[in-house]
Amino acid sequence: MKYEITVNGTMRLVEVEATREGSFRVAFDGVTHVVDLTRPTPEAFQMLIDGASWEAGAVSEEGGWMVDVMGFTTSVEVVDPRRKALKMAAGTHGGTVSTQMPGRVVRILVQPGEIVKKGQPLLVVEAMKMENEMKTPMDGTVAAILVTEGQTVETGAKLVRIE
Amino acid sequence: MKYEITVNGTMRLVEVEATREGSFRVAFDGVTHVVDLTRPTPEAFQMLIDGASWEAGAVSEEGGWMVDVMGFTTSVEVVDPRRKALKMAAGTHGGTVSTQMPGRVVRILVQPGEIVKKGQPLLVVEAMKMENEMKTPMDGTVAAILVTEGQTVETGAKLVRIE
Amino acid sequence: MRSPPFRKVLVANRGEIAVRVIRACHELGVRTVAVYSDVDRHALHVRNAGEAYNIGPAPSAESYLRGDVILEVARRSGAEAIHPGYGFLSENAAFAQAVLDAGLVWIGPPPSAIESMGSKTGARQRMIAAGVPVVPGTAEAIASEEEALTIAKRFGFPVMLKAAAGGGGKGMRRVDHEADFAAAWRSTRSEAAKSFKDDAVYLEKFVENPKHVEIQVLADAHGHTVHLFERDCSVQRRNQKVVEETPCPVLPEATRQAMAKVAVQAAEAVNYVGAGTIEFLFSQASGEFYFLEMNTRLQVEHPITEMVTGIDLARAQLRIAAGEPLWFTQAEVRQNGHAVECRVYAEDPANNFAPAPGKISGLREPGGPWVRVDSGVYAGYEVPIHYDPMVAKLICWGADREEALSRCIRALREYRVRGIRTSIPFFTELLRDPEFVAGTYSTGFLSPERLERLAEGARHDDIAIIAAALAQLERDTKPARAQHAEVPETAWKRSGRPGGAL
Amino acid sequence: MRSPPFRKVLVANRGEIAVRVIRACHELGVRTVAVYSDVDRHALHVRNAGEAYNIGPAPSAESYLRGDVILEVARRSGAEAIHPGYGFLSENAAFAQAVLDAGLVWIGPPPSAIESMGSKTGARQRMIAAGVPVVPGTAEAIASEEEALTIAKRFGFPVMLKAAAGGGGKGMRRVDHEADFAAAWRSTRSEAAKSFKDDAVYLEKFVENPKHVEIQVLADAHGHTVHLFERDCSVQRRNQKVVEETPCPVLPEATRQAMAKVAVQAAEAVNYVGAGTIEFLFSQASGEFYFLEMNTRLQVEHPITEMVTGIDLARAQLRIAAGEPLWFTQAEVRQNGHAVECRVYAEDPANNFAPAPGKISGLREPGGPWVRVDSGVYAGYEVPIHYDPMVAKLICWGADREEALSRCIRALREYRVRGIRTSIPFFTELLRDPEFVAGTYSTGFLSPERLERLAEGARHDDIAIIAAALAQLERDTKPARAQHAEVPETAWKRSGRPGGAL
Repeated sequence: MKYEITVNGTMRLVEVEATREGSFRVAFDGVTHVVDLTRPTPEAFQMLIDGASWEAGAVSEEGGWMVDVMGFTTSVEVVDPRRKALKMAAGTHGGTVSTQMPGRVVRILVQPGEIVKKGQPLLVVEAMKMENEMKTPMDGTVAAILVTEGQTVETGAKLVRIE
Repeated sequence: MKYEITVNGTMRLVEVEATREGSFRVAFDGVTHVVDLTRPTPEAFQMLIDGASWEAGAVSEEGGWMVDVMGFTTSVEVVDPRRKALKMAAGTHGGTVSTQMPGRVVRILVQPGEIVKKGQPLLVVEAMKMENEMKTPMDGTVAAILVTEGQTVETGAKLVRIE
Repeated sequence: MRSPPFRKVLVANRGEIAVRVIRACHELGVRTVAVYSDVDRHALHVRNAGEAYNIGPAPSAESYLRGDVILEVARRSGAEAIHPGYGFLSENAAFAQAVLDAGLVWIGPPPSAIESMGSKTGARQRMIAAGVPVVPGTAEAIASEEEALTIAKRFGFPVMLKAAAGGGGKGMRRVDHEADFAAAWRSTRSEAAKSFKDDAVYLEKFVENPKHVEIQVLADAHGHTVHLFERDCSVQRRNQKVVEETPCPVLPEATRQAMAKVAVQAAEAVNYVGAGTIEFLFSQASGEFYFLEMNTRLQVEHPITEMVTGIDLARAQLRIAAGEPLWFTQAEVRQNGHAVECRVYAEDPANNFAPAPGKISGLREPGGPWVRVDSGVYAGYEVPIHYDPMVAKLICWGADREEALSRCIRALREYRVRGIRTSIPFFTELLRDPEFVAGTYSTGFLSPERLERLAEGARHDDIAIIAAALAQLERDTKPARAQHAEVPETAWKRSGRPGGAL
Repeated sequence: MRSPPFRKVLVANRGEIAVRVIRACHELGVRTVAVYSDVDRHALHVRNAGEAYNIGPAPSAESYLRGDVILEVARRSGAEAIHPGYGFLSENAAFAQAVLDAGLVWIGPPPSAIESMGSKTGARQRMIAAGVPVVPGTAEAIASEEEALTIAKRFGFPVMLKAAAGGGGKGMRRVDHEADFAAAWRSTRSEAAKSFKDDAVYLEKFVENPKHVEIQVLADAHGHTVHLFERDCSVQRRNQKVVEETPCPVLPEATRQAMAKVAVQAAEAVNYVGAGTIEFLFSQASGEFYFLEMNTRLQVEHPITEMVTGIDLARAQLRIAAGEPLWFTQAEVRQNGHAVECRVYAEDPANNFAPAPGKISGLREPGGPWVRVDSGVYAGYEVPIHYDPMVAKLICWGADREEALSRCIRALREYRVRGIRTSIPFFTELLRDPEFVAGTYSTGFLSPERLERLAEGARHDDIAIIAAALAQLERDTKPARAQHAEVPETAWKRSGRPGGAL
C-alpha cells in the first residue's frame, strides 16, 4: 500500500506491506525498514524497527492519526493517493473552523458577512482557566457563526464557517 | 429485581432497584443500602454506599461475577429466582470438571468407568512451575476424560465428565 | 501503633493534592471525607476517599469555593478537621475562621497569619519590621526627579520605575544607568498619566536574572519553628512553576543558612503554625536575596523537600494540627541527595502550550527506584475543562543531582499519557538543556525561543510516520471495522486549534 | 555528565528484574538489548528495552536458559556486557565463563566465586576455613549411637537427625531432650534404611524459631568490599520469601555489626566482585547466627536495601563491572529509616495460593510518597503460565518501621489488579498481624492456619454482594448487550478449581 503521509508540514510518500503475520516493510525517504509489530493494548503499536524497540500510540482522528512517541504527540495526516482524486473533486474553496479542545465560548470577535484575513482571531474559547483565540487559517468571508457566547463546546465542534 | 446471591458458601436474597440515574437501593440481611454508582472504567463499580466510597471490579464469569474489593477477589454466584425453575429442570445429576486456571495437563489419575469419591484428585495441571490437583466435587463415575497428558489447556477448558 | 491525630478529616480540594492528603490521612489511620463537583463524581480523589459528598456544579465558585456547603458536609459527615490543600479556600482567612467558629480544626496556620501574609504590601511592612530583607523600593510615590535619583543611586542601578496606579507588568520601565534616568523618569510619568490618569511613580531596585528560591518551614503550636531547606523554582512559564529542584544547584552554603534563618524569623513574626513557604528572589550576581511573599499552605512542589529530608509534610500537617509538638529538632533535619519535580500539564507543547483537556485513553506511569508519581488521573479519565491543567507530578530522587536528573529523564521516557497532549516530552528536552544542567538558570530561562526549541526537540517524526502507516494499513486491510468518515474539511479542522501554525 | 560504563548491555532475563536492569542502564546512558521467548513478545521488558530479539519457544530450557543463543544475540547486536538478573543463568558459572570467553563483560562475580558458593557442602567447608560460623553439624554419617550422643551433647539440644541419603525435608527427626535420643536414633536409622535403602544418619544442631537474616555486600574489582546492612526475610511460604524488611526489627546492634563483618569476610574469602548476599540463620533465643548460603547475584529483595541506604544496586553493578572502584566508604553507608517489600504473586490466597495466571483486565498501581512499584506487567497483559508467578514488587519506605508499615498498608489498599487473583489482599492482613507487628516472627510464621486466617480476613463480602447485584442489574436491564450463556454446570466449574472448597 502507498500513502502520502504528512507530519510537521512535510509530506512523504510511504510504502508499507505485510511480509508475514506481524512483520512489515515500511519504505520512505529512500530507506526500507523491517518492522515487527505487536499490539499490547488497543491503542499501542509496539514495534521492533530494524531490531530497535519503539512504541507509539495511535488514536484515530480526522484525516489520519494522533500519534505519540516518547510522550510527544503529533497529528499525522494519511492520504491514500488512489482516493485522492475523489477528495480533490469534493474539496471546497472554504471551510469550517472547529475546535480540537473542549471549552466554553467566552467571546465572539467577528460578525456574519465580515471579511477576515488569515490568522485573524474569530472567537475566544476558555478551557482550564485560560483563554484561547481561534483563528482563521485563510482569507475569506464569515459565512456563519455556529456557536453562541457562553456555550460549552466539545472537541471537534464547528465554530465558524468561512467562504 | 430480586436475586439469590451466593458468596463464600452463604446464599442471600438481595433486592436491588434503580431509584434514579446512577442511584440504587440494595437490600439484604434486613438492611437497605442507598448506593450512588459510577463507572470510571468498564470493569470498575465506584459506589458511594450510604456515603462511604467503595470500589469493586466485576468481571463476568459463568454463573455470576468475579468481584474484587480492596484487592480481594471472590466468585459471586447470582441466580434470578424467576429463571431458577427453568434451570432446575435443565440440571443434571452429573457434571463436567473444568479448570479456571490455564496450564498443562501433566498427569491423569483416573480412568473412564472408574468410581470416584468427592474430593478425589482426577488429574494434575501444571502452571507457573507448580503442580495443582484437580478434584471431583462429588461422588460418581468417570464418564469421559476430555484431555490428554501434555496438553495445554486454557481457563474454562473441560477436563473430566462425571456421572 | 500511634493513635490517629483525628478520627475523620474532610479534604476540601480535588485532583492530585486531594489524593495526596487522603493518602496521608489513611496512613495515619484517619478516615477521610471527599467533596466533589458535578463533573468530579469519577475523579480519583473520590475513588480513593473513605466517603464522598457532592457540593455543587462544575464551576469552582459554585462548588470548591463554597465554604458554607463544605462546612455543612463536615457537620453531616462528622469530620473533626478540614484540610484545604492548595488553591481554592486554602489561603482564605475568613473560611479558616469559619472552620474554627464551627468548632472544627483548621489544618493550616491561624487565620491571623493568613491575613498578615495575604496582602503584599502589608506583608512587606511586617517583614521589614521583622528584619527580613525585601527588594529595596519606595512603595510610595516620589515627589521629584531629584529625590528619585538620590534614591536610585542609594539602591544602585539598575532600578525599576513603576506607575503607582499600574500593575500586571504594565507601566514599568527599567533604568540601567544614571545617564538615562532623567529621560526615563519623564516618560514613565507621562505614560502613567496617559494610561492610568495618575502620574504618580515609585521606584524599586531591579534584581537582575534572579532565581526564585523558597524555604519550607514547619512550626508547631508550641513555639517551635524549623526550616526544611530550600527549593529552586526558577523554571517558570507565564509566572507558573514548571520544574523545581532541591537543593538549589548554585546557592552558597552560607546564603542557604542565612536564607533559612530569615525564613524562620519571618514565620515566627506572624506566629505561624503548620507548613508554610517563604519565597525569595536570589540574585546570582550579587549573592543578595529578598523576601517576595509567604505561601500559608502546602505547596505544589512540597514532595521534593520530602524526598531529601525524609519528612512527610502532609502527615506533619495533620499531627501539628492535632497539637503534637515537633518530633525532631532543626539539627536532625538533613538534606540527603537531590530531588526534581516536573509538573505534568494537560497542554500541547507543540502548539504554544494550549490547554488540552480530554479523555485519557491510555496511561502508563513510570515506576522503579526513587520515582514518585503524585497523580490526579487514571486511564479512562476525562480531564475536565473547568480546573487547573496540572494532571500529575513526577518527582525523582537521586544520590546527587546528576543521578536525579538522569532518573527523571528515564522516567519521563517511560511515561505514557495517551488521548491528550501533555508537557511530558518537553521536560525530557528541558532537563538536558545546557543552561538547566549548569544550574545557573534564572526566572527568565523559559524564553519563547527556548520553549519552541525544546518542544521541537522532542519530535520523533520518523517513528510517528511508521506507526501511522501501520495503523492505516491495519484499518484499510480490516474492512469490517467501523471506519471514521473522512470529511473534506480535514485541514481546516486541524488548523482551527488555537494558535495553529497553518 | 559521567560517561556511560558501557555502550550497550544485553539483559538475559524477563519480568520485573529485566525491567529493573533496563532502567538502571538507561539512567546511566547505556543502550539495552532485551531477549524474549515466543510468548514474551508483548512483555514489559521488551516494551522498555532499546532493542529486542527472539531467543526461542516459551519453555525456559528452550529460551532463557539457552546461553549459546543469548551469546549469539549479544554478538549480533554489538552488546559489550551481559546482565543475568536473578534466576535463569545468573548463578551458572559455565555461562559466566562462556561470556568472558566470548570477550564480553559478565555483570556479576567471577565464575570461580559462583562455583565456590554453588555447592552447599563446598561453600560450608570454605566458610568454616574463613572463620564464618555455620550451623554445627557432622555433615558425614556417624558410626555409632554413642558417638552421635556425644556430639549432640556438645552441640546442645535440640538437634536434628538426618538421613544422609534423604533430602527435601524427608528422613529428618528433631530431638529435644537427651532422654529421647536413643529411640530417635533407632527409628531414624530404620526409616532411612526403608525409605532410601541406606541407614547412614548425620546430625545437625537445630536452630529454634530462626530468623532468616541476610547481609548485602558490594565489592569492586580493586579489593574493596563493603556491606549494606541486613534484610529480614523470615516471612516465607514453601521456602519462598513473601515479605522482607530492613532493618531487622529485633537484631541487636552488636549482632548486626558482627554479622556484617562476617559477611564481608565471606565475600573476601572467595574474591567476590559485584553485588552479593550472605544468608544467615539468626536464633532469637541464643542470639547466635549461622551462615546458610551465598547468593552470587542481585536478589529479588534488593530494593529495600536501596531505599534505606540510598545506593542504587543495579547501577552499582554496572559501574563495578566496568571496573570503577567503589565511590563510597563503609563509614558513609548508613541505614536511614525503614523499608518493606511485598512480593505480588499471581495466585489465589483464598484457594490455598494456587497459581492464577491470566489476563490483567484492569490495573492501577499505588503511588505517592515513598511508594515504589517494580512491576513486570501492565493493564491488558496476559500473565503466561510458563514462568514464576511473581508479577510485581511493592516497596515502601518510612522514617521508622511504623511509618513504613502503615504506608505499605495504604498502598496495598490502593493497588488494583483485575482479571487475575493476587496475593495483595493477604498482605494487608499480614502487615497487621500482631506477631508480624511485634517483629519477632520466625521462618515458621506462615503456618497453614495463619495463612488461612489472613486470607479470610481480607474478605469484603457485603461490598462484593452489592457490586454483583448492581452488575447483574445492569446486564439484565440492558438486554441489547451480548450476554454470556449460563450453563447448568456452573457450580461444577467453580469447584473444579484446584483445592476448591466445595
